Amino acid sequence: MSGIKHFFDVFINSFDVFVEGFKITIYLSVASLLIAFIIGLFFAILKISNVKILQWIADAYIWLVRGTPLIVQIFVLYYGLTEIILLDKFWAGVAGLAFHSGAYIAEIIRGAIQSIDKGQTEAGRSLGMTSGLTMRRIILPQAFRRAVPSLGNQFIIGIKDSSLVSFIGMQELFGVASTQGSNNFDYLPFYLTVAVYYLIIVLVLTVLVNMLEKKMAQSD
Amino acid sequence: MSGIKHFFDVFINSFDVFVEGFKITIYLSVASLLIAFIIGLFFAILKISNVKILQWIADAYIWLVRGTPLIVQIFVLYYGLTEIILLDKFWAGVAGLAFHSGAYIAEIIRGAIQSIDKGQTEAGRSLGMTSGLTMRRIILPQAFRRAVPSLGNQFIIGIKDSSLVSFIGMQELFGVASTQGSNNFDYLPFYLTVAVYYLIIVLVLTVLVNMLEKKMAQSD
Amino acid sequence: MSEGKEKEMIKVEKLNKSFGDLHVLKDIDLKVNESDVVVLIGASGSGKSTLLRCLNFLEIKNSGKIVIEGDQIEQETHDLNKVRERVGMVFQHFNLFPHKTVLGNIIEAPTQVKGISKEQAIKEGKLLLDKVGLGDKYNVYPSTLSGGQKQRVAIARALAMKPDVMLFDEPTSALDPELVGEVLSTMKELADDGMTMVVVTHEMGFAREVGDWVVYMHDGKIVESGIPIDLFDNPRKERTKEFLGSIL
Amino acid sequence: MSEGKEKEMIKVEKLNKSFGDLHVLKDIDLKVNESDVVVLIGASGSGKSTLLRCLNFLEIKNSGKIVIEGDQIEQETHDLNKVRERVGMVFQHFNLFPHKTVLGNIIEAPTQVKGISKEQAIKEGKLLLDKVGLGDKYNVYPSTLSGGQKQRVAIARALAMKPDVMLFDEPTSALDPELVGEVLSTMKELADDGMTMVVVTHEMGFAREVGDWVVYMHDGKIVESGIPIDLFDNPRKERTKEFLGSIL
Amino acid sequence: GTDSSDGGTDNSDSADSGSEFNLIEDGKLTFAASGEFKPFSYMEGGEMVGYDIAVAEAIAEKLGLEAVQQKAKFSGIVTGVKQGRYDIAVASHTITDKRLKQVNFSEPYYYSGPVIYTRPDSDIQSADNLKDKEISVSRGSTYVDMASKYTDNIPQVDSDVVALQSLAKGHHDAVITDSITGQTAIDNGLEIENRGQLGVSEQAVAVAKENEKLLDAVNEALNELKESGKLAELAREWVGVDITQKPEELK
Ligand SMILES: Nc1ncnc2c1ncn2[C@@H]1O[C@H](COP(=O)(O)OP(=O)(O)OP(=O)(O)O)[C@@H](O)[C@H]1O
Ligand SMILES: Nc1ncnc2c1ncn2[C@@H]1O[C@H](COP(=O)(O)OP(=O)(O)OP(=O)(O)O)[C@@H](O)[C@H]1O
Ligand SMILES: [Mg+2]
Ligand SMILES: [Mg+2]
Repeated sequence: MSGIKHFFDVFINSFDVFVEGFKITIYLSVASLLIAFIIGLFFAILKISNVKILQWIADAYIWLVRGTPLIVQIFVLYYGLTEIILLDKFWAGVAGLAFHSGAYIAEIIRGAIQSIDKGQTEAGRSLGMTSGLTMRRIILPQAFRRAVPSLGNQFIIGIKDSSLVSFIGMQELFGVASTQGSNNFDYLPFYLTVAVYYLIIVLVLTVLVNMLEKKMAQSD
Repeated sequence: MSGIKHFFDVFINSFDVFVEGFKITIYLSVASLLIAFIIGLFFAILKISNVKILQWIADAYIWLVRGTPLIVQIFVLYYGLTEIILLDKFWAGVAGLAFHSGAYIAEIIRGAIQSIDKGQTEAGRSLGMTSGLTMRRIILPQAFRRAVPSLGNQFIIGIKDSSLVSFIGMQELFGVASTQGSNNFDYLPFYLTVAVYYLIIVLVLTVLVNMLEKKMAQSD
Repeated sequence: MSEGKEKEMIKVEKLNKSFGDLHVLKDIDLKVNESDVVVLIGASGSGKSTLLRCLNFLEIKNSGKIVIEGDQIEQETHDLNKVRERVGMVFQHFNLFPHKTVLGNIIEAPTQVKGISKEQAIKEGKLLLDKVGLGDKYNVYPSTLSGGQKQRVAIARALAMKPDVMLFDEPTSALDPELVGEVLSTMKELADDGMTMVVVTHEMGFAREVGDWVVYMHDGKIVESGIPIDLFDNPRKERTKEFLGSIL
Repeated sequence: MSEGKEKEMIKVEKLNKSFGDLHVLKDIDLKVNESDVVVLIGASGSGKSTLLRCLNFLEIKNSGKIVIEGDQIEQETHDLNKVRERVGMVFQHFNLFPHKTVLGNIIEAPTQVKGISKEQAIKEGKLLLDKVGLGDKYNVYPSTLSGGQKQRVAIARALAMKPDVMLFDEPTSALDPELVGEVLSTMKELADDGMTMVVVTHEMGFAREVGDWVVYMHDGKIVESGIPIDLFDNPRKERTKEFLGSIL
Repeated sequence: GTDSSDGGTDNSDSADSGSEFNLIEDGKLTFAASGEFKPFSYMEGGEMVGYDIAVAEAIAEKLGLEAVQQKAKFSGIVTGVKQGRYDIAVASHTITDKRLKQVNFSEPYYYSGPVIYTRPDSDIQSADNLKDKEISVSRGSTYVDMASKYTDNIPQVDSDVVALQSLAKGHHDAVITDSITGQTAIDNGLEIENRGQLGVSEQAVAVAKENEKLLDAVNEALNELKESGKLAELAREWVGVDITQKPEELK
């Protein structure tokens, strides 16, 4: 019982610091997912291109990401990129998360593109549209609609994954929980508190994705 | 160039310590995935049961796991479980990983069970088999075959996820890389080395899953 | 459904069944004597399958009586699994177990439900496969069989439980036309051996030749029934005439 | 394909096309004059669609000549996208863009490819929709249309690019029978307006009434061609007779 | 190195304070600390505070630079200094030979010592009982080497407080960490006990090897802070006692 009261005390008293962490989690997630989306789109298009070498590049990238843990990717980028460019930890974190999610998003988009009926491409081409224009105006808009549920799911995963950036020192939600736990020599209530914040974010995003799905279903 | 030579030196010289970490990664993964499989099967059956309250329990569990980052789950279980049962860090890690993968495996198994034609259940029941016997002898064997690709994928994710247990002090592959990097004040080559180990594990598992899939396809 | 002192295998009285608001079976009365072959006909949606499934308790009736070999079966008082052992069923889509060989399909229920030894079940199973003309196929998986072969295995599988009655729900309508014959002749042999059968089918030739009694259903009710020659050649009801006109 | 000094819209000479080892079009020769309606008939797999798709460069020929309005079109020397603007195509499965309204489908290519202003494209698009009898449907999404309506929108969409030739690949075979008429009559109007058309169809009534020239293909070759009345009523080749016998 | 500035810009460079140190950002002293080592560094309102931080800020002030703090995992800080990610580390680093191969250290800015902590009910009474026990320590700390004298079973975590917290929750047999951090944990209610000090340690500021000018400047600043009594004042403010005096054993 006292444990529960203690948890509520912690939850309420730590509101201000967690709001700071919450903001950083959101910045991290939004920035990394936007970049991941562009990376994913790029590699999806490489994969469906008919150029073998481009397909190999995309395959290699996806294989690397799927074959190694995110935490390794983040650390390699954080320590490894210093040879090329010294990213601060926010952008190193964004780069690591985007690099990671990008591969999964590439697979989602590729799947969605390939699920669009070939007749759509043929209709576009037969009207004199170039293959690029057909892709951009006809195929991709349909593919994105179809990909909304999977993309939404991947975005939720991306937000949760951003917690690992705390290990390169970011004070996002999980980082705040860790330092608060350390300050107070008492981790459990802070980790429970941060779990509640994540649950809320995921819940809100789930509802948004469902709404988007419904809205898009209307025109189909 | 010297960077590459340095990496190879590290890779070769650190072989012995990484083999120790490799073993622990395998023990962790196998133990947690076996338990996760049982948890997943259990909650999958709760979800397809016709008992509302059991379905709610399963939904709540899956919602909790999908709504919070794995690292939060590991820390909460690590600190929180001590109130109930004192697990050493290996078993605390196994518990955290199994708790996490269990929810995803539950969804995979539920999906596979529901994809089996209703006629199979009816055939079993019409022969006088009880619903439990029909589930065990007729539905589950077919569902598992169908779930092999997704389960394989989830197992690969599970192995990569085991890297997070290093944060509660396990010297598995990633923990070894961190410690070595810190001892030698030189992280990058150790993180690259550990990436290679993970790539090998994932590659081997991918091949095994593909072989299993092919073997199972023969009788269908 | 010839009257007399023959043993009543199935007796149905005032059977009603609804799915939600949809009243699918309405006051059905039916008797099936031992060794009779009763053929159910009727348009799609008239409730034939539902009636069959109620007889096998795959669907649970809302009201009315179902008496199997003298026992009035109620969900509350009977172990329905035990009852189902006595009533075999053959489905339109075969529903063979794809992960088991032909013999595996056949011995599954005898060994698992009746507790018969595996050797014994295999021995009996092989005899049954011989009987349906598939003695050489015992070790293959269902996916390698033709539709007609699958359905004959399904019949053997049901027979392996030594049921007293066999229910057939459109056993030939998922088959290519050239494969219908082999299944119907297996069913005819079964009838000749004295098996009690209730058959939903659109094969009027079979109904005429093998059926002892034909029941015409429409909209959840039994409109008319009689021996094949009467019902087919001299239907009394206008609806029956119409239906026969549409399918013959 | 009446001879004379009329303008040659399409001339095909010794056209060959293979998919891997499969030789699908074999030395095809074909001429289509301005305002002609050429009907392609033949069994499934005979290469009708492939020929049509070669004319629109959705498939690239292996050898032979394709001359469109006097230009010999080669992948190396021509921008095929530009050529496709002049050759409209209507598909069996409509292939409307589901994420755009009816009007959005129609103005897509004129605005994006030809760079016509949106206002202008909308004005012309609405006129075309009136012409195919769907003037009131401009603002709905394709999913709300019947098959016949979809195909008429597809025709309007192709016409919006002001092509010189229209190709139709079985435009009515995905339609419920009662919807075929509305599409055929739209096509007939188009022919009456003087549009040059190549039509793959099994609608012999249309071929007879609207066709100027009928081409019968078999196994990648043109077996026989002629004006409809000759080809249908007095086929010279045995194969043509057989084919006509099987479909009429 | 300082030879990077060419003649043409020499004047303007030296006018800009701190440019001779080749800093990451001109005019700013970027320093790293872990933020999870109360009372030396910990988070308060999104910023690190504590004795380490106060010392770093005092040094920066002496050098006429603006202090910029960087929170980092303890185990990565020395590497970060080496790689040029931070100008200096004021993160309670104990001077060790191993670390001296990677970076230079200033004069110590405080003195402390590693202590064995256990749960109150533990039968470990001193270092003599540590053999083959499970001893958790912070990854990359000097305590790793210390613990390895007694056992191979050394779970390494990312902060001393994680180790202490785990200990209190029932994990591990013992934790080796700094006496002041351990005492602070006890003051904060952690149920653990001190079972003996394992020695004395000197904590100093880490500076990259190439940056000798910066090292000299830091030493000069520390000396001034010591002589003016400012350092002792900071220690009393954050730690409660003066830990800036060299203990007897080391003299
Ligand atoms: N499980 C169910 N839930 C709801 N309605 C059902 C269910 N099963 C059958 N029905 C409905 O009950 C009615 C009778 O169905 P039934 O399958 O018994 O007809 P049938 O005579 O076998 O037709 P068919 O020749 O098409 O097999 C139909 O309207 C059907 O839609
Ligand atoms: N993209 C392709 N790749 C390989 N083979 C193809 C391809 N397109 C068509 N074919 C083959 O070429 C042959 C001719 O096909 P085509 O579609 O032109 O026939 P068709 O006369 O239009 O038949 P249908 O009346 O069925 O539409 C067929 O054997 C077909 O399988
Ligand atoms: Mg039925
Ligand atoms: Mg075709």
